[in-house]
Amino acid sequence: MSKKRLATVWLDGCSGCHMSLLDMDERLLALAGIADLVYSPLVDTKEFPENVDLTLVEGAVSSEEDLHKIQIVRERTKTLVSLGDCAVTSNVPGMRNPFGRKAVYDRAYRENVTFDPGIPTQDVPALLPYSRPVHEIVTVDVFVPGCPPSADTIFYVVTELLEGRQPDVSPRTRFGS
Amino acid sequence: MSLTAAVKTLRIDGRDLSGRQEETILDVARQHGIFIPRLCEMEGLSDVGACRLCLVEVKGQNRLLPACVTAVEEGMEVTTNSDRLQKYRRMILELLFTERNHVCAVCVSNGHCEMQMLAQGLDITHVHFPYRYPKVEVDASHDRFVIDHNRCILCTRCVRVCDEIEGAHTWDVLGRGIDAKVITDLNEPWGLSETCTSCGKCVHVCPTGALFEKGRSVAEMLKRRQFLPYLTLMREENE
Amino acid sequence: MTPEELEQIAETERAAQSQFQQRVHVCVAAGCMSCHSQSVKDALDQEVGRRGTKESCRVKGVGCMGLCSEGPLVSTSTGVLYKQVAAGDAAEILDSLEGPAVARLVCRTDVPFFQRQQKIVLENSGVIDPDRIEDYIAAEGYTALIKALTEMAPREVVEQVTKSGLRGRGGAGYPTGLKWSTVAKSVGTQKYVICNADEGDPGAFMDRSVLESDPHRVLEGMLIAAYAVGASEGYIYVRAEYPLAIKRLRNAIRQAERAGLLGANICGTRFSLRLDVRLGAGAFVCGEETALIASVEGKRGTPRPRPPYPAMEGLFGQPTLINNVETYANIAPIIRKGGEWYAQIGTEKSKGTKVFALAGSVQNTGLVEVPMGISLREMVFEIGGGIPEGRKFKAVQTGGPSGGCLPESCLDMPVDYESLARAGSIMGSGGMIVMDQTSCMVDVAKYFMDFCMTESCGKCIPCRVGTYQMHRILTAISTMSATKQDMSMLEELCDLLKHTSLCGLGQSAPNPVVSTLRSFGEEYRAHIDDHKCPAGVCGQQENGEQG
Amino acid sequence: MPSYVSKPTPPNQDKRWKLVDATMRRQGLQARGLIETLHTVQEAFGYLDTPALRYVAMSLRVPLSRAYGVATFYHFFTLKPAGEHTCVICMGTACYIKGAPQLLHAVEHDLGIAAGETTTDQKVSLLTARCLGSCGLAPAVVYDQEVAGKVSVAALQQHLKQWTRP
Repeated sequence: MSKKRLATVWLDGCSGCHMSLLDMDERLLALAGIADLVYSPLVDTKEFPENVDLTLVEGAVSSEEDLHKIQIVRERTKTLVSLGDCAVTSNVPGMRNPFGRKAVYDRAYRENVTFDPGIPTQDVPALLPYSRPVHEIVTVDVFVPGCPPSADTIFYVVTELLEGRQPDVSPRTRFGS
Repeated sequence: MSLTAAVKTLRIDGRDLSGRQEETILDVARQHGIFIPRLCEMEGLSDVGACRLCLVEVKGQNRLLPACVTAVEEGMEVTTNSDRLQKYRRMILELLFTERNHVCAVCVSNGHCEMQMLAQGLDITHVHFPYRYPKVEVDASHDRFVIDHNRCILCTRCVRVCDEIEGAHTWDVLGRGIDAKVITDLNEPWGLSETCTSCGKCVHVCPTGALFEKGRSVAEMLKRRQFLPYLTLMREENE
Repeated sequence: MTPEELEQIAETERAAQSQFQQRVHVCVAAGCMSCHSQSVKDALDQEVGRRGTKESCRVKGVGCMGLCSEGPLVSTSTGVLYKQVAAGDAAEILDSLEGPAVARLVCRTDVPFFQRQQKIVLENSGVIDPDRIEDYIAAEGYTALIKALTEMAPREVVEQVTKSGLRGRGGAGYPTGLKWSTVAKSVGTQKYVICNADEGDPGAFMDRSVLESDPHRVLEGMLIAAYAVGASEGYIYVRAEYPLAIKRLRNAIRQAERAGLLGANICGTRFSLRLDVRLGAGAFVCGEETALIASVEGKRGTPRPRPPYPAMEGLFGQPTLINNVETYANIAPIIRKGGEWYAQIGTEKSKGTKVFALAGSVQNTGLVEVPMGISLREMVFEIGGGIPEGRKFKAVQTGGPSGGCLPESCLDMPVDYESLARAGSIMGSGGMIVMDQTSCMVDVAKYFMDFCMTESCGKCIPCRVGTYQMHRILTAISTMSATKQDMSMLEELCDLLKHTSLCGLGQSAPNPVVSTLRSFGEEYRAHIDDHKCPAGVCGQQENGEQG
Repeated sequence: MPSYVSKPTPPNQDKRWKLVDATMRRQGLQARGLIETLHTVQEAFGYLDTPALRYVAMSLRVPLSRAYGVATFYHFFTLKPAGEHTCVICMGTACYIKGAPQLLHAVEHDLGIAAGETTTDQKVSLLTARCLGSCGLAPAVVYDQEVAGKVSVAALQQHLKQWTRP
């Protein structure tokens, strides 16, 4: 059996889910035995590759860049996993939603800035009106809530999926866990 | 009335059980360790039948009945946990999650929230309805307590405990529909309330992190509810 | 008041009325009042005064004559009905009492709109002066009450109502006799009768019209009901939005009290009834009986789970009978003529007549009373006179926000409780709105969902949040931004609200969506798949962002 | 009333409180008379403000929060003073399908306020009604107390111009 192609994506999140992923410690080696990590903030690939078997998405969809990225990821991925509360519920990134995009820009680039205040138009991707959970943008196959989901949970979910089984997530994690 | 007439035998989830005639399906289920989800009901407070999570199927009835207010009847056959009921309960909880801004990760009740636990128990791993993201306020004007309307689910336990147990009726509900919210007195800041006795009962019956004590960490903000059955019992004794 | 005294008043009034050789009736119900019928009546009065014919010509303000769209309406003792009368027409109309009719104002009455009607509830509407109890008494008013009090035991009254087959006219169609007998059998320290006049369906104005045109008829019905069930206190819960109805009702209560027909020891019997008006304050949910009770008690009008039913534990925890205006208005004739007489009218399961407020895209809009079982086609195309401006019929909406939209294929269906329910709508309180090709069914569904969302009391979660979510989806569809997932979510929510909401408002809130999905599914698909509104009503999305 | 609670006194000397007191007495100074009393207050003063709610609540011995809950549950009650003129657009079904949304849109545009609001100069309040029961005359509008039937956008705009003219 050839090795599965695994990817992880980091959208609007704190990277805590990726930290938790790394917390698998020596089990990462076991994982490496059954899958190749073909794209991740942890590896040095620039372009999201084609034919990915399993992608873990951390973070909410908050900017134009996130939106663009997740659409490509969805196109090129067989099984898409929303990993962690930001991807599943929009969580902390979504806390700006009640206030509107303009309030966020003003606070970040005007009110709290003394030198040359102003909203950047270059280099920083524009915010979307709302920060939204991944499944409101593209179809998601598996949801793993948690802030962050534990390394045990992630290991369990990934191995189950790589071995072609549907993981039973609820007993292992929940919103805010 | 004879003793036998006051006892009803019924079947819940295939188990033959009995209850006194003034008891509800939920009472009898609880006594026998059968779990029926609910968020508005609380032992010791009046029942309002509002959250609709405790709806059960009763044989011969074509509508679903709220277990918290349906009295037991002789020969009743109750199902508390069908696929259909689970589906409805999941949807109702999901709707609650979309209504306000429930961010479990940063909530003081994370890990001991009734709504969070129910969601996990019902296998809710995500909310498929879109979130509403309303702008609602946090009132921290009281010197000991805070109400965060982002986390309020309008179960009205605070309203009932304040009225029925404390006797102050500081809380009530403003407006209606999706715009409803709980208020103190004439919709004034809680800290300025002239009727609040600062007893904290509302805080401890609140199923979520909407009402909490200031200065408590997540691990400390456990809701203590022993007072409710105690007070109820003592009052019954003295009546 | 004894039967003899009542007869005496009737005789005197009839004699007084017969002195006038000429009579002119001007509609002073709200419809015509809003086209200035009061100034028409004033002008007629003035003209009669100027001519010095006060002794022979009587100008009388009367209740609704039905054809509201052609108001102000005036009828004369020569049997002519005039439409769109202005104050300046007074002299000509008075001239016509002794000559040819004023041709340009004549409203034909030999048309189905008038000919197909059968009036029981509205028999006095447009005939008597709603502000005078004598006029009501002269039209056999209060004879049913006297008959019940002097000749019938309460049980016999309930029997006649049961025999009549009358069903609740508020919408659900619960058998009235059964309700009465439950309250009669219930035990309490005090029983109440309540009249639900909180006519909340948008597009319905039957109850308002009855209260404005014949308020004593409703009081008499309540009196008979109170006698039958053993109640001694009652409330009429009226919308505050109906000032004229409230005024006439209060006036009628005063008159009845003065005449000894209301109050303590009515007609010298041991039966007493105190009636009071309670004003609604703009909450549709108060049409639901437990919510209405809460409102009469001075509380937020939120419903509570039933049982216990109000018939056992209602107002202030006591047995309470709640019926709506039209139901009570049917009682006096039933007692006067017997339940069997009433049961001959209508269909097997839906007896009697029903008042409908016909509105929307039809030639003749207004109030009509027809026997149950008449077909929708007759209602729309004969009585209603068809669709104006050569447009094409699309649907007829019955039952307001709890009802549904019935398509052309339903036109030959009889109008009765069961048939309407089978077709996915309900009888409701009697609003009937006709829609043509220029109405978009998605937009109509959104309109009703907006109504339900705003009127949801917020107590139970499915209705409070579910109506919001459904409204969001319908808005997305009407702005061409909905997806197929939205459609399946919409259907899921219809199912959820129907089966899990606490009260009728939430349980029936999906009806307008379900019925339009069933009959006009292609319109929904056109919005979603082709981003087109076939009726040309819905626009493109405006970029909605907060803050 | 126990001696340790003083009898509530009206918020001010206004004679209209006598009307309110009369309604409350007619209701036996009981909590059940709350809604009737609020109707009287609104009829007399045009709206319900906090001092009025407090006075009524204390007089009828209704908890303050309950009085506020009732006043905000019913849309007929308003907690803000209305403008000099009120324009009510009927949103009943018959009016809706005969163009009430266009009427509302035009007024909202002309006055720069949404339904339920009053212009900043306090001249005009814009309201919508669930159904005036004037379905035969759809679409219907109430200018101050007067109902007008079969109203066109132009006629409505004309009427508003008279009100807003400085």
